[in-house]
Amino acid sequence: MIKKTVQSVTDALEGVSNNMTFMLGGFGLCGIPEQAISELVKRDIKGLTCISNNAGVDDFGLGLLLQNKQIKKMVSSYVGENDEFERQMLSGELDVELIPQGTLAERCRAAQAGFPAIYTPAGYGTEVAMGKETREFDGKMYVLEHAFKADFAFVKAWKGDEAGNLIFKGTARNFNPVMCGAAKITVAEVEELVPVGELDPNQIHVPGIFVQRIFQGKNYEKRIEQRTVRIR
Amino acid sequence: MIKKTVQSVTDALEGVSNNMTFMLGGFGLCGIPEQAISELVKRDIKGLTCISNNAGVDDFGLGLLLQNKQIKKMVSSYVGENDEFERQMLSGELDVELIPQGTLAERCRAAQAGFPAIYTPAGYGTEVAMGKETREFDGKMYVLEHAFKADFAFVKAWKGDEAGNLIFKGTARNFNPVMCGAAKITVAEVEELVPVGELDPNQIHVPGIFVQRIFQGKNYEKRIEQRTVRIR
Amino acid sequence: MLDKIGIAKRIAQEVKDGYYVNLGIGIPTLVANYVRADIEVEFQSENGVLGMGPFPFDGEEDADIINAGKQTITTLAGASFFDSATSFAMIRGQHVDLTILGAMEVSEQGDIANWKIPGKMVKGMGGAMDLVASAQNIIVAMMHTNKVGESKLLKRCSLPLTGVGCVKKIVTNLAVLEITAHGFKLLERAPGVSVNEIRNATAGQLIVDREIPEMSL
Amino acid sequence: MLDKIGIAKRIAQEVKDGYYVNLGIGIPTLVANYVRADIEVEFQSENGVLGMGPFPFDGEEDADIINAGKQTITTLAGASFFDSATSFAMIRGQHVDLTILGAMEVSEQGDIANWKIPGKMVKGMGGAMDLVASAQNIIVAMMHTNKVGESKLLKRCSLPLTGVGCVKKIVTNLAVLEITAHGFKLLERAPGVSVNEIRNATAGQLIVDREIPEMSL
Repeated sequence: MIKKTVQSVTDALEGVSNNMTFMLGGFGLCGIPEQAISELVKRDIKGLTCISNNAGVDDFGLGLLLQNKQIKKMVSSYVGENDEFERQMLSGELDVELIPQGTLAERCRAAQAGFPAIYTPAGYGTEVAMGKETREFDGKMYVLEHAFKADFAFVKAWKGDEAGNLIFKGTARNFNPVMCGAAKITVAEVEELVPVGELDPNQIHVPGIFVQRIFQGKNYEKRIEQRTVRIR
Repeated sequence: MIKKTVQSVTDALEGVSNNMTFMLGGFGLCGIPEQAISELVKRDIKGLTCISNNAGVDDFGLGLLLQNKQIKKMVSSYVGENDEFERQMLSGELDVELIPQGTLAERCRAAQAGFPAIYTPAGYGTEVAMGKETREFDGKMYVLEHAFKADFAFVKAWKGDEAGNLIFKGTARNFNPVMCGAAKITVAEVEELVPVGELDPNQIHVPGIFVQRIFQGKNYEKRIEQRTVRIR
Repeated sequence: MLDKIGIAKRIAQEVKDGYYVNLGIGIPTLVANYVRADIEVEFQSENGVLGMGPFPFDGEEDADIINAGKQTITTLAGASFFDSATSFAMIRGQHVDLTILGAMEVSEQGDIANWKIPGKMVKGMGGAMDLVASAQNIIVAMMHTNKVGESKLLKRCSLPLTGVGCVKKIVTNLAVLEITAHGFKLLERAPGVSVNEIRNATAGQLIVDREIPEMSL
Repeated sequence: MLDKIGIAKRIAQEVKDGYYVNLGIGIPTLVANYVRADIEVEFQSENGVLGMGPFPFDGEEDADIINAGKQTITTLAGASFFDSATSFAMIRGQHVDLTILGAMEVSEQGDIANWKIPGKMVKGMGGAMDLVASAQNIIVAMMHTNKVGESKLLKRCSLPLTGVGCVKKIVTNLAVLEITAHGFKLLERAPGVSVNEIRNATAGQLIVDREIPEMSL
């Protein structure tokens, strides 16, 4: 069994450098690679392109990298919860590519699964399709979208084992599985790292072959963005 | 919760008729929809097109439909274990389209996920690509392959619930998940049908939205094709 | 004239037994509260859950279980969680039966704009472009006019589009309308609202080809 | 001259620590038995398992746990099961490091034919076309000549191709060869086999540009 364990987030981020392209899992603040983001802030590398469905909030998630002006370009589907983001975008400091959420997911999966491009109906007839090839199949129009190319994918799972197998919890799964294996190096951080043999092989969400490094994260904040409750 | 349960294989196959196209899960004899196949034999409908990785053996699986001359065309990746198949193919009684296994899987997934076509490197430069569109991306050649269109998908799972959620066991998973939702109607047979709420929502392999009918199968034979053991 | 709850109640009538439904943020979210109790419906949220239930009780929130609006939620028996690719397979593959979403503008061709006001609001399209490009059954929930009284039902959308020719039905505070080859066909009036009021509030082509009944809520 | 086990032993030397390996049916399957015990390797089978172990003990076979050759297998700690789309994502996405498979013919350009003899044997390509089209590292395991003594290392393949320009290395009962821009480059001789014997058994261009060592097994 091929071991993927590294001892710390420091080891896990070996090789990250300026001007790289990263994929980061998570939807809103749910299921984001908190520890990898903290370490990126600490290293202060700049000029990053980040592929992530959202851009965090001002003081958490990718918002921390934005505050620190480490990000050159964001590729996202929804960035509505971050004032600093909006400021940098409107002032032109930050390059932003907004793409449909399903297209974002599938461009990751294409990279993971060795597909060069996909045809999706999303965005046809809108500015998202401008300059892109379009094509009709069975009377419906589709846009050709290309697989992402990234240097690192940072994902966060609930449980993982030393072979790199991952299991997610609830909607914290989201983009994490499709980003695994979609970059040159996939780094997984987990709430609980277990020895091989403890996870049911039938219930692995991401087989370890898609993961190059895995480490046990510490002190997860798991912040809730919209705490919404009903009265008892 | 939307209930998908039907009481018997008879109810489950309501609407099947001559000249339809079916998808059938399974790899070899592992994870095949035994009960649906038996019922199709009983109904004696003819002129079928069957999309299935293999064609069974002479006296089990799809071989039973072949013996009965119900199949007009097979779309498969490997058919080496069936003498009657070879006889019908070489005599021209049976139309056969052989396609790469990964292409078969992905043409199913394309149908499930609303993609009209995919670009795969498999088969480029071979007779599989003859008459098909090819294209270069990043210096590598790909073949355009189209999503399947099928009337029914018959799949077999280990456990399922009344909402149509499915869980598979071992390598009996294979093509079953990618065929769910890839035809107009997906019929799932399960070894164990449980009430909703018994399956962990985190551990569902196929969400019920991809399944139209589910039923409890009986007396599974689960024949082993190549019993291979080592000495103690 | 309807308020937001009224719009949600009217749309809830469009939800049929056995439907898988995706609800957008805003008025659409309210629809879940008014679906008939005697039918079975499952709500899908594109961040990766099928079988959403009500909000959790105070103290029972789970940071790992949210909807597409980032709100804490619960799930019902029979629910499932899945990744984003699978979620959009459900949407793009037309397994979701009904999509209900808000809009800033709708055109008489069924075009919809709801994601961007150039130079002003650029939050992104989220899953909306995938939803409108794929759904066979899209209902728009919105106010008939904007804050300064201008019609949101137009000949052509002025804002960047989310999708083209995709909207089937619109429920506003004033009316229920269907998109046809010839324009907005008026189906129902909100209680106490006249056809003339609707006509005045509709900038696109309005088709009134019969006696228009008042909606029953 | 090597037997099948010898070929498997020599190929096992190509398996490096940390490799994910896909083994075809026949000689390739034997390779697993001869991989060094001090390195970590995982075997993938395209029907949906990673982390294959040895065959089960008699009485412990499970009809639901087989390899791509339809043989009953076991799994090791750290194994995982997955569907066919995920399996070929591993293969097409080049996550599998090494593919070892048999062949009926290989050309000096690295083309391979192993799935069909027109009018005679039509079993199908299974996963072989996906494997050869995607793998960056393909080793062919085969006998140097066929049953009637004809070379299987040709200028051009005569049988329908499985893939073009994809084979990197060939291990036969006679030799280890590498595909280069100019033909089959001879790297090693099997014990007791001369360069001349190899030359006589090779129909395609054979390159011998140095002293050829005997392989050490």
